[in-house]
Amino acid sequence: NTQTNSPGDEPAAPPPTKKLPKVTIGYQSMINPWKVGIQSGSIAKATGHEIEWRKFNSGAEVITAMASGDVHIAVAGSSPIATAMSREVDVSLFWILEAIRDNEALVARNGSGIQSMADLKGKTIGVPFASTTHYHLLVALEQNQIDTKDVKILNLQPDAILAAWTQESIDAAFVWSPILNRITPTGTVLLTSGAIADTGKPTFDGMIVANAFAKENADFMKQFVKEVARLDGDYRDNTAAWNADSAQVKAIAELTGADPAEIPTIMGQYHFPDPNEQIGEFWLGGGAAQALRDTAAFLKDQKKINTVHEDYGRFIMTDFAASLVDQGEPTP
Amino acid sequence: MASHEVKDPLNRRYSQRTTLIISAVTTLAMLLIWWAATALGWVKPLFLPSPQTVVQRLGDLIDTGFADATLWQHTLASLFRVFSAFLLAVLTAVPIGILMGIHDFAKGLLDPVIEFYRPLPPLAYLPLIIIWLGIGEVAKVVLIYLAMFAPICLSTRAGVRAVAREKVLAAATLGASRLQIIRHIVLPGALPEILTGMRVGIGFGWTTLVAAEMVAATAGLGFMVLNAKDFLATDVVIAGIFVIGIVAYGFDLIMRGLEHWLVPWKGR
Amino acid sequence: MASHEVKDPLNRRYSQRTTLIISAVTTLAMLLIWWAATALGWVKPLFLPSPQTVVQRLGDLIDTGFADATLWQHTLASLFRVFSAFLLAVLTAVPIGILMGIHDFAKGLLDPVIEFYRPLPPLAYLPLIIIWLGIGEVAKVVLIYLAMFAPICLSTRAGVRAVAREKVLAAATLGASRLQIIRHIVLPGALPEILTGMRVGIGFGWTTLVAAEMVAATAGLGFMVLNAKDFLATDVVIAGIFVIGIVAYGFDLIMRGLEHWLVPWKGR
Amino acid sequence: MSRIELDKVSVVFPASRHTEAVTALDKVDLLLEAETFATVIGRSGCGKTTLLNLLAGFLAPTAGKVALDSQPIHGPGVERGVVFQKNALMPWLNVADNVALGLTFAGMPKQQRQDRVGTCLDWVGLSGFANHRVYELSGGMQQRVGIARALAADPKILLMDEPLGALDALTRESLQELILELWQKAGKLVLFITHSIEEALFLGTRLIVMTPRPGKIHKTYDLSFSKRFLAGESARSLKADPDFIALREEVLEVIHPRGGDHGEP
Amino acid sequence: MSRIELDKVSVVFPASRHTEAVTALDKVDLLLEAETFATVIGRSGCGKTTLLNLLAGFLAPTAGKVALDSQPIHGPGVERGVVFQKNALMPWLNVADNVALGLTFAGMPKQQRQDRVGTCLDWVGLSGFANHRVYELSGGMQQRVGIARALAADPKILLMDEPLGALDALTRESLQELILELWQKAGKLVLFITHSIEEALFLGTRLIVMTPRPGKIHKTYDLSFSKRFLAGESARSLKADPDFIALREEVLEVIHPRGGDHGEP
Ligand SMILES: Nc1ncnc2c1ncn2[C@@H]1O[C@H](COP(=O)(O)OP(=O)(O)OP(=O)(O)O)[C@@H](O)[C@H]1O
Ligand SMILES: Nc1ncnc2c1ncn2[C@@H]1O[C@H](COP(=O)(O)OP(=O)(O)OP(=O)(O)O)[C@@H](O)[C@H]1O
Ligand SMILES: [Mg+2]
Ligand SMILES: [Mg+2]
Repeated sequence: NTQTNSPGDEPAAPPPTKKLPKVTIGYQSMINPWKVGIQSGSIAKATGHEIEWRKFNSGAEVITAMASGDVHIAVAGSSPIATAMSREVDVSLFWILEAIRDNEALVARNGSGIQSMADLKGKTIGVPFASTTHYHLLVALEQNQIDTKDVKILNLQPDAILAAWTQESIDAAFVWSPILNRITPTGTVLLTSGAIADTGKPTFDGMIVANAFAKENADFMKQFVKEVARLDGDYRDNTAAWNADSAQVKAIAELTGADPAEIPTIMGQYHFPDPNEQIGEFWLGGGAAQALRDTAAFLKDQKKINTVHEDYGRFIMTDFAASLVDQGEPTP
Repeated sequence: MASHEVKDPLNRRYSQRTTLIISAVTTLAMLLIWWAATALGWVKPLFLPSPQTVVQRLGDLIDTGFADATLWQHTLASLFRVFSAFLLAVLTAVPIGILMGIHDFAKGLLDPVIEFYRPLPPLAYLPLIIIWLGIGEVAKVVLIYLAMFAPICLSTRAGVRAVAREKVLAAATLGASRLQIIRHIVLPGALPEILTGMRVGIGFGWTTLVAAEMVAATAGLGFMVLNAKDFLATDVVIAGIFVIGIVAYGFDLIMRGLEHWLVPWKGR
Repeated sequence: MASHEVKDPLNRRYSQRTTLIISAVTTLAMLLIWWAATALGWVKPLFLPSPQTVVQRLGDLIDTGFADATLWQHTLASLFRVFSAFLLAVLTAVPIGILMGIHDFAKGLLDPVIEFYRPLPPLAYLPLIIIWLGIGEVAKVVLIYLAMFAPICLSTRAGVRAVAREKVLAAATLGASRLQIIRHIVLPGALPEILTGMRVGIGFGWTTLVAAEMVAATAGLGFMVLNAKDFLATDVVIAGIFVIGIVAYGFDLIMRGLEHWLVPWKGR
Repeated sequence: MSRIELDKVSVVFPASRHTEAVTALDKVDLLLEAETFATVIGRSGCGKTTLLNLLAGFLAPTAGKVALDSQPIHGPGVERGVVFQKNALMPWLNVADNVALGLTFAGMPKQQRQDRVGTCLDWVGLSGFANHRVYELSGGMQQRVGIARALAADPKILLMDEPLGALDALTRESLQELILELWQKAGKLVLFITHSIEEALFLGTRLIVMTPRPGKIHKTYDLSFSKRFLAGESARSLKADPDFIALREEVLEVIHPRGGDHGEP
Repeated sequence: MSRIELDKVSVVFPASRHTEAVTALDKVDLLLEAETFATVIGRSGCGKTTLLNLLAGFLAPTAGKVALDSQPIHGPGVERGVVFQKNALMPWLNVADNVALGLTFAGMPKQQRQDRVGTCLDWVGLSGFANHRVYELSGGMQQRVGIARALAADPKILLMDEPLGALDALTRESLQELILELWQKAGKLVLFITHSIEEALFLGTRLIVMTPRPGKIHKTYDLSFSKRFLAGESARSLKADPDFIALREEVLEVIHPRGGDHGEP
């Protein structure tokens, strides 16, 4: 009988069919509903397993750790996921955590003299390398016929972007919330990821799982997805209740270090697909594979990776998301 | 050199106590400047929080902690890593160093390996270590271990080479076997340099700690500082640096004391 | 110790040439194992790419580069940083070290500062440096500079203290002024240890390079390795490590040559 | 027993990158019987240490035979004790443990070991210093510890390479007398290298004078000053003896001829 | 000129954490006139070096007055040259530059400097070694460089602290003779510390015998052996002279009494 290590939990709900070693799940500090499940222990409780949560600072770290085999399930942006798959890391995408829309944007600093994309030439732009915003920045530059050699792109993690922005050592930045929200008051949004996504180059944050683990622990995976979907659903249905004073937002704030007051706004910028959307054409049903392939092709152009696979569909597992739909859950 | 104190036309020597007092005064003066700089608003708190804030933060860190662990837990996690690595390093580097000092064959065999990896930045091979060994304690300890291994091993080798040939020959004429020579002559003879190597090694270990705790740690002083940096919590960063500095300095003192105690003949 | 070669009951010494040959053979053997491990599929290319891939990658890096700069540009950027820091460090640490060696007052003044920051991991204070100095070259050079300063300064101090009192007294009886003693006796007398400090310092500099290039670099060997790691380009990581290793080793050789040339009396 | 025989022994150090080949010993014949006190003198580089290294087993001859009691010498052995000029005491052991070293290696039981060490320390006049750290002793006392250590292992032969070279004149004289007394007591075969002609004359029953390039034994003398000293004559009067002074002149003339250079390259 | 006067000079080293206070010199009176060759002897710790340090200006007396030509001594000065036992040559300079050191400090022009260095190297018999590295020389040659360096600055007084203590017997004798010849040539006031009674007797015109705890001058002797040597007598016969041997006995008795311990703590 496996005990969970989450605070205040009861004996595991559905008894596991097979004794499972501790499951290691990696997360990042993006702001989304399932963080509540981490913090409150509801995910551990729902799956009935001891879960070791590991926080990573970037998608690149996540995929390195996945490659080593120490992490079973993790969250990463579409760009690092495409890299991992192209590099034959044995993982599959099984859940779209959020479609990236307005919560990632390219912002020009007031006083930098940048009014439009064309003004970026000769300017310094900060972006966390190997992230979804890095990918989108390069796409945006290409779409605006700006050579990467004509701009200075600096590898800055979000916290360094804020510091550099304050010191006026960068002219623009392509970054996500909460840092995005901190810099927009003193800048102009040139482009959001949503706008780029609409040109057919969407980015998203997804959950990936080690294939061997997924095969051997299908039950766990189903319970896990179910709980994540439940939390997403709760947010969608009761958005107003997830206000700054709510227990949920406090839990998220505690885990990510974000200011509770900002959290409702930031979450509002995301779109969290429901199970039907998950398996639909636009995401796991086909769109995600296409987006990953596009991303990979782009990275190969940039000489960051060597190979682009013909079909990224083989790296996508729809079963777990589909299991929710089959049971008619959870869309009311 | 004799310790005879003669009037030196160059050096102006003070007593050890005077030097200590000067040091204490300097330290106080620096704290004062820091306090003034923040109290008078010369620098923004984001850049440099006031000493009071840092001290208060330290109190908080001890009571309630940061990033899900108290200061004590962070320190313990780091101590555990540095120590396991140190133990492993001593247990492997000393015998290998002795072998390299004795056998030119072992030297030829291992020199290229050690000389090549020694100057490499741990951060450069950290990605490889993570891919190979994962994100658990093993990878962290190995990274610190590697940083410690080279100095301990090379000092041991140098120490063995520095053992006066007369000592070894004397033991041989007194009927010592090869093993007895190693056990009774080479090991104690090289001890001063082995201890120096251990001291340098433990210093390297602390320097590598933050790198080791950069990826997927859940506690540790380095993790705490990095985590604080992500949230621009400069006060925690500074408090963390102080704690690391004090612990590292404490170790250095312990190692020096150990030297003093174990090899009182050093330099005589 | 005399160089008289007598039958030693312990050491089995080979000629220097034999040792070199053993080293060469070891190196070859390691390459062979590496090749075999990858060719026979014992390890996945993601974990350890084959030697051929790495060599090919090196070729690519030289021709077309990685992360918008050729290998040559990356190397140059890193060399520039390490060198500027080195120059700065030598120009400041040597005079300060001499002062600390001569004046107990200077020693008392600076000792607490140096002793406190010396054991700190550069990665720990990197966030502060960035907050204070921004993300430009200055911050990078300062980080490397700080890593170099302590060893050069402390070696210089030790070197000054080790200058035989007889030499200083002799100069005084020959009518030397304080400045002449420093210029003609103390500086050359401490030179062997200053050079050792410089060698250690440059080693520390290379070790700190990757940390310095972690934030906001657009070129540099450390940047290249970090960037490659982000895309799981293990071949570039390994190629980068090789280049860093070779450059660092090259520097060590140059510094040793310099020692040999400038202080031929060392150890006599 | 204990008889050393050198039969046409040569030692040639091969040329290296920086040095030419050196013939340190050239077809040297020598025969030393038990109870001899042989002193060896000769200018720097004439092969004295090389000779001692051969006997100690630290060095193998390039040609010729080195034998102890008709058995060829291969490597060091407990029957040949060596007293070095310096650096040969172990600073991590106290005086008693240093002296006991050979006994420890041989696995002698503790009680027996302590007795033997006590006796040996008595001989060299250091009974009260058993628990002292060796680096706290003066140079002369350190040399006495070295001698006691060699004696403790009870070797048949005692080889000493300038054992008193680093001591000041006064300490040196007192140790010379001590060594003679110990030699008389134990009756060992001693080979004693020195740079001081006076010392060589005063101590030896057999004086071996060597010359360099190539290293050769120039001449040997049979002496009786040490026996006269042990018989009761004072060291001071012996050294003022006309025979002593005449021999001193003669040997000096050989190793440091008038008008030649002064022993320096 | 050049007259050294010590008037009730005491030197007390205060107690430290590990040591008690030491009275290194206790109310010492001494008067040395120009052209004197003063040799100082006494067992270890009797204050010889302390005496020299006072004269060199390396040390100030705790009580009493130290004067050169009636002027109190404050610190080192070029009129008082010092020859150390070792470690005092600069390995980064060649032989000529070492000898020229004092002249360089004084800012003497190059040509003049070279001439003077040539002369001094000539005196000590090292003309051919001007461009050698000092660490390539033998110990004896290094001491000659040290002497040449001190002479080059043309001091009125030459202070030497066991300058020959680290040399082997043969080299030592040749340097003793050299020093005497130089003394005769230059006519300086020399203070020469040694551990060897023979050396002290042979070299000095004035022998100062010191005793320790507290450091005192026990007795001084006026000697003439060095003058006889310079007048043509051989060193060997002088050292065999009954006067020489008798004095040797007498001094030995003072600093190393029969039946006492052997000069060791
Ligand atoms: N700086 C010092 N501090 C304390 N004691 C000292 C100092 N210098 C010398 N002494 C003590 O003063 C006494 C005289 O010392 P000094 O060096 O003059 O003796 P010395 O006659 O030159 O001996 P040696 O023959 O060993 O050179 C000794 O007991 C010594 O320990
Ligand atoms: N290992 C060696 N390799 C080369 N030459 C050597 C070696 N050992 C000794 N020699 C040379 O052999 C000669 C004799 O050396 P040895 O040490 O026996 O002289 P020594 O008489 O003991 O001199 P000293 O009085 O200086 O101790 C010297 O010319 C020396 O340089
Ligand atoms: Mg020898
Ligand atoms: Mg002295």
